[in-house]
Amino acid sequence: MSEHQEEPKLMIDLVKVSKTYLPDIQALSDVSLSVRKGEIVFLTGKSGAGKSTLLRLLTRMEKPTKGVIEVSGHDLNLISTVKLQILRRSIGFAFQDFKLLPERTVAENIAIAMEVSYTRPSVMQTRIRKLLQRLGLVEKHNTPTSGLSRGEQQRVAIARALANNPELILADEPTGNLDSETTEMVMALFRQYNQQGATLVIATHDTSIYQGTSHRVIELREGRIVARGDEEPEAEAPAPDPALAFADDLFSDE
Amino acid sequence: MSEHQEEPKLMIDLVKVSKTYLPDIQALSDVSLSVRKGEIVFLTGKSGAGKSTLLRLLTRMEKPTKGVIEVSGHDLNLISTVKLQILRRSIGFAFQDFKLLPERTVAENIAIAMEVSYTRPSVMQTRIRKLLQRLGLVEKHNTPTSGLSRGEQQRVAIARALANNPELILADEPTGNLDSETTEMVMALFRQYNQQGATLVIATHDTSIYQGTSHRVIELREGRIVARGDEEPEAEAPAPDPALAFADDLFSDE
Amino acid sequence: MNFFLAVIKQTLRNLVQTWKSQLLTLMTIALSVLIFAFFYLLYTNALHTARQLDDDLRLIVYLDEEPSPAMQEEYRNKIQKFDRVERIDFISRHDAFNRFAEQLDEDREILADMPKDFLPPSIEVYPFRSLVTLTKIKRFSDYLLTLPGVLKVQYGREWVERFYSFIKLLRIVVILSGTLLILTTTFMVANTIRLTLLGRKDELELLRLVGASTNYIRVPFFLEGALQGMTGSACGMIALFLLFNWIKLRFAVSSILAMFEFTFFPLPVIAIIILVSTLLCAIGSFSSTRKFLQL
Amino acid sequence: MNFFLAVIKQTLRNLVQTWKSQLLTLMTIALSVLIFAFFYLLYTNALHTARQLDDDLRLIVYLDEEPSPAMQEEYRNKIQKFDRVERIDFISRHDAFNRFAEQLDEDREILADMPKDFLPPSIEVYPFRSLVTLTKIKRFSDYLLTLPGVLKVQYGREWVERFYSFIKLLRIVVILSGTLLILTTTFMVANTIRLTLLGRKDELELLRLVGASTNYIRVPFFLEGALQGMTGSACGMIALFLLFNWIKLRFAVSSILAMFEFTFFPLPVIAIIILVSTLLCAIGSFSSTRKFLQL
Ligand SMILES: Nc1ncnc2c1ncn2[C@@H]1O[C@H](COP(=O)(O)OP(=O)(O)OP(=O)(O)O)[C@@H](O)[C@H]1O
Ligand SMILES: Nc1ncnc2c1ncn2[C@@H]1O[C@H](COP(=O)(O)OP(=O)(O)OP(=O)(O)O)[C@@H](O)[C@H]1O
Ligand SMILES: [Mg+2]
Ligand SMILES: [Mg+2]
Repeated sequence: MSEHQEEPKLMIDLVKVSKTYLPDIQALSDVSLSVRKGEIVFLTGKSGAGKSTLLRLLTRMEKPTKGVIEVSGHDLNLISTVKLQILRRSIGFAFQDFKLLPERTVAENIAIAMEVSYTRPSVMQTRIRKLLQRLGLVEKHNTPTSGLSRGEQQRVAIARALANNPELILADEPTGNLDSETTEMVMALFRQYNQQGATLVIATHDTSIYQGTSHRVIELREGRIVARGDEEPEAEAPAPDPALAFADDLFSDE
Repeated sequence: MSEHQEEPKLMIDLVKVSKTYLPDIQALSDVSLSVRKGEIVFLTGKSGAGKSTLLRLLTRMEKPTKGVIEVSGHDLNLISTVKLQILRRSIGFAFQDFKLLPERTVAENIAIAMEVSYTRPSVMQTRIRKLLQRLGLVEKHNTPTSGLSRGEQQRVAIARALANNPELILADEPTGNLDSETTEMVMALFRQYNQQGATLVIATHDTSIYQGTSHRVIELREGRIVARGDEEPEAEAPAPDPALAFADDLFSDE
Repeated sequence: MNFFLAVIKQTLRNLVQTWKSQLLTLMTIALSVLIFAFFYLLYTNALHTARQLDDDLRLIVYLDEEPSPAMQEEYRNKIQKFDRVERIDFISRHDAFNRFAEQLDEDREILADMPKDFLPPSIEVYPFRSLVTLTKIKRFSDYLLTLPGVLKVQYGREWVERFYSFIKLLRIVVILSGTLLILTTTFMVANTIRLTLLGRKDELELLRLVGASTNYIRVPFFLEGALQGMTGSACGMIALFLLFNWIKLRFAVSSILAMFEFTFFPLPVIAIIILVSTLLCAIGSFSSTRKFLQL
Repeated sequence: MNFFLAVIKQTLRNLVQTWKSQLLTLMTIALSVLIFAFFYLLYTNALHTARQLDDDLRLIVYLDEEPSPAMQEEYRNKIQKFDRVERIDFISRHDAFNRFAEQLDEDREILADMPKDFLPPSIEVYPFRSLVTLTKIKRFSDYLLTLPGVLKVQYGREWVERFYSFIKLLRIVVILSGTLLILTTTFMVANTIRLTLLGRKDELELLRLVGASTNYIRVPFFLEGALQGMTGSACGMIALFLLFNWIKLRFAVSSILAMFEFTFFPLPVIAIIILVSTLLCAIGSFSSTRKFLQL
């Protein structure tokens, strides 16, 4: 991605994007949306409104029926396979259905995201341990993910999304199976990554996690954006966070 | 189940139940709990506290390491295979991981629960249609469940749990992927089944669904019960509910 | 009643919904049956052919003088005493001469000035044609030599041994390859069933959890297996029949093979093969669900 | 460097984690190779045996008088003109008489008062031993009859035809069953790979979603396939070798089969079989991932 002269200020740029599933399910209609680098954006909307579809379009898990999608300066309609693979390595996606490999251990599941960019094993081990600690899963390091509670699985999915220090974090309903205390743990982690420069798009129904924040909340209804939150002129640095005491050791890899 | 002379008043009776997963994960320790017929009980607790384990023990998806479990008058440690099968048909379980068959349509997934008790196809069709209507999924009748949003899948899982008019409904995090509006839809449905006599045990993190109700809320922490809510002397009839306007046609099968 | 309807519905749905793997499993079964039946057919026809070919298996007992009818009867009895034989022919000096002349064919004139009795009389013994005979034939020959008035016993020793060893080898080959094939195909079909079942693990688990009775879960697998076994083996047999006729047609012209009488399986054998495959598949499919039911 | 380490690690992990299906696939491959190689071995040995057995393929040309050496040369040239042959023997009257006497063995005294030249002289023609020869042998015989001084041409017509048709039949059978077997095993191995892959669909999809490069996903499958193909075919060959020696040992005593010289594959053939299986499995496994990569 270093071949871009002018570093784009937009992380995500959607222009009039529509997505129709066969035969005729209009999941998204004419959605236009820009997300700046370093921003946190919340996506809300009723079940079936199109949140997951929107996130899937951003990593080209699905192709739009109409419209242009740019992520980190790449037009996803034209991107080559190799570039797409490299782009995906810089995106951390916490899937709504987790997509964990049930027979592999927690550590192995998290490692997958780092292995594809040939991270050194020692670095991987450090990162995995730090992430598990921050998410309260230290004892589960060697448990196969089939032997975890649903909420624990969700946290492993989140850890995997964060493991590769991604520029863009897509989290689809990341706290659906978590109690409020654990939810706060996860959100603190997200904020920390955001402070280090990552852009976050979080699809959620949990009003508690965005109420009282200054971040944009975008509401979808039947595939259309009905509320765009505050169109902030510039990404604000979030308020300092108590969890940030851990910040340095999370990103130092030692 | 009609061979019991004295109809038991307790639907669920746990006596000092412990569950240890191999090698040494103590998921439940000495849990004792009784649930009367017709009651609604909420199970809460942090992620990994043992809520799902408790529910799984109630249908003998898992055997307790110690202790006695009685459901609807049957001791689950001693029950025969055939009786267990019959008992299970009278329990509706909305699993935390849904357990939908992705290639089958919504209607087929819901029908499975009724087919095992040889329900007439016409009755099945009526019930499926009514349930889908109440859950806002009418148009998805013939969609394979792999083509649904996560929240839609969750509602299909709930519909399947309710389809067979069960005496006991176990719902594990039934609203984790649902927005507040849809959550209210689901809760109204649950209350209606409860009014018709069903006993409900609902494991959840969503405080909004039990705050302000008079039902028992049992909190688990690391496998132990730390709060038992109000030990009501008698199951109270819940307050009349606006959703009950639909009540009759839901249970009439015509 | 309800049970049967439900089970049949379940079976049909499975067949429709997983038709791709069903088709592949079907082909696997059909090919296995085809291969097995092919070898079996080969074996039966080889045995048959062997019977046609071993006419040359006879012992010629040369005598020093022409036996009288009474003597002939005695020889006959003594020979039968050793072993039951198929036929005994007495060849007089005269017969021997005629036969020799016939062999010489157009050159028979060279015999014109020979005495008609220069060849010795003989007995031709045709033993029953079976592999057992071969192992005894040396002893038979020795026994015949001890009879009074016998000059010499001759048999196509080398030819008989060669031919029989050939047939025996063929039999070993057919039996060995048949065994190997049956093992392999059984293993492969079992593996296919296992892998197919793995793909339906979720469904089986769910059925258990919603309280389906054991038969409700297993009988469809039994029916499915039976159906697949039946269709598959029928397809296999039809393919073999077509192949068989193709070979016959293709080589009938070359007249060399026309002398062998190839026969296809009789109907009862076909029925038995199809029946056995049906049962095997049904039972295999049925019993492979067991471990999933213990989940 | 990193890539290779990662890929090898990935491959090893897959092998360890799915060792059960790996073992089953391995057995499938081993059995397939065993069966194929078994038939191939059979075929090569059958051809070999055929060469040993058809010594009796010769034409006897009866002449009206003893040919002079010059005549012999002429006969030789005329015969060679029709087809290259392996050997030509001239049998004089005297040789013929001696041979006949030898055939009669102990009864040779009956020939005592016969003139030593009552049998005609002949030429024995041994054609090259090949299946082609058989189709020509009638024409050859007709041609020989046209030569001057030839009384009659005789050859073991029936026996030759029978034997050849037998060998030809065997060849057809071996080729047909070999083809059938190769088809079946290929199909079954492919099906096994497909089903095994289906069980790892989730993993492949995840790898794609986290941005694994195409080679990172596919090369482990290639290596795995290659490893399986190699181990599987090696196991199959070893099994065949043991089987082969068992048969040899078991039947060496019966002396009937001892006359055939059975030989195992030479090393290069073994190497080629293993190499081809390795490549086939590697490519099969590799290319079967394609459709999963297009998800
Ligand atoms: N199959 C299993 N094998 C081993 N350990 C398990 C298994 N299932 C659950 N556990 C462990 O048992 C404990 C309780 O799990 P349980 O699923 O009951 O939690 P829970 O309260 O449902 O949590 P959540 O809210 O995250 O769903 C956890 O520590 C979990 O890791
Ligand atoms: N693979 C698919 N095939 C067909 N239709 C689909 C598919 N995935 C989603 N849909 C439909 O597209 C619409 C939007 O789905 P999406 O998953 O984006 O909703 P969502 O906002 O994520 O909902 P939830 O909160 O329930 O996860 C829904 O109507 C859904 O049924
Ligand atoms: Mg979604
Ligand atoms: Mg749980």
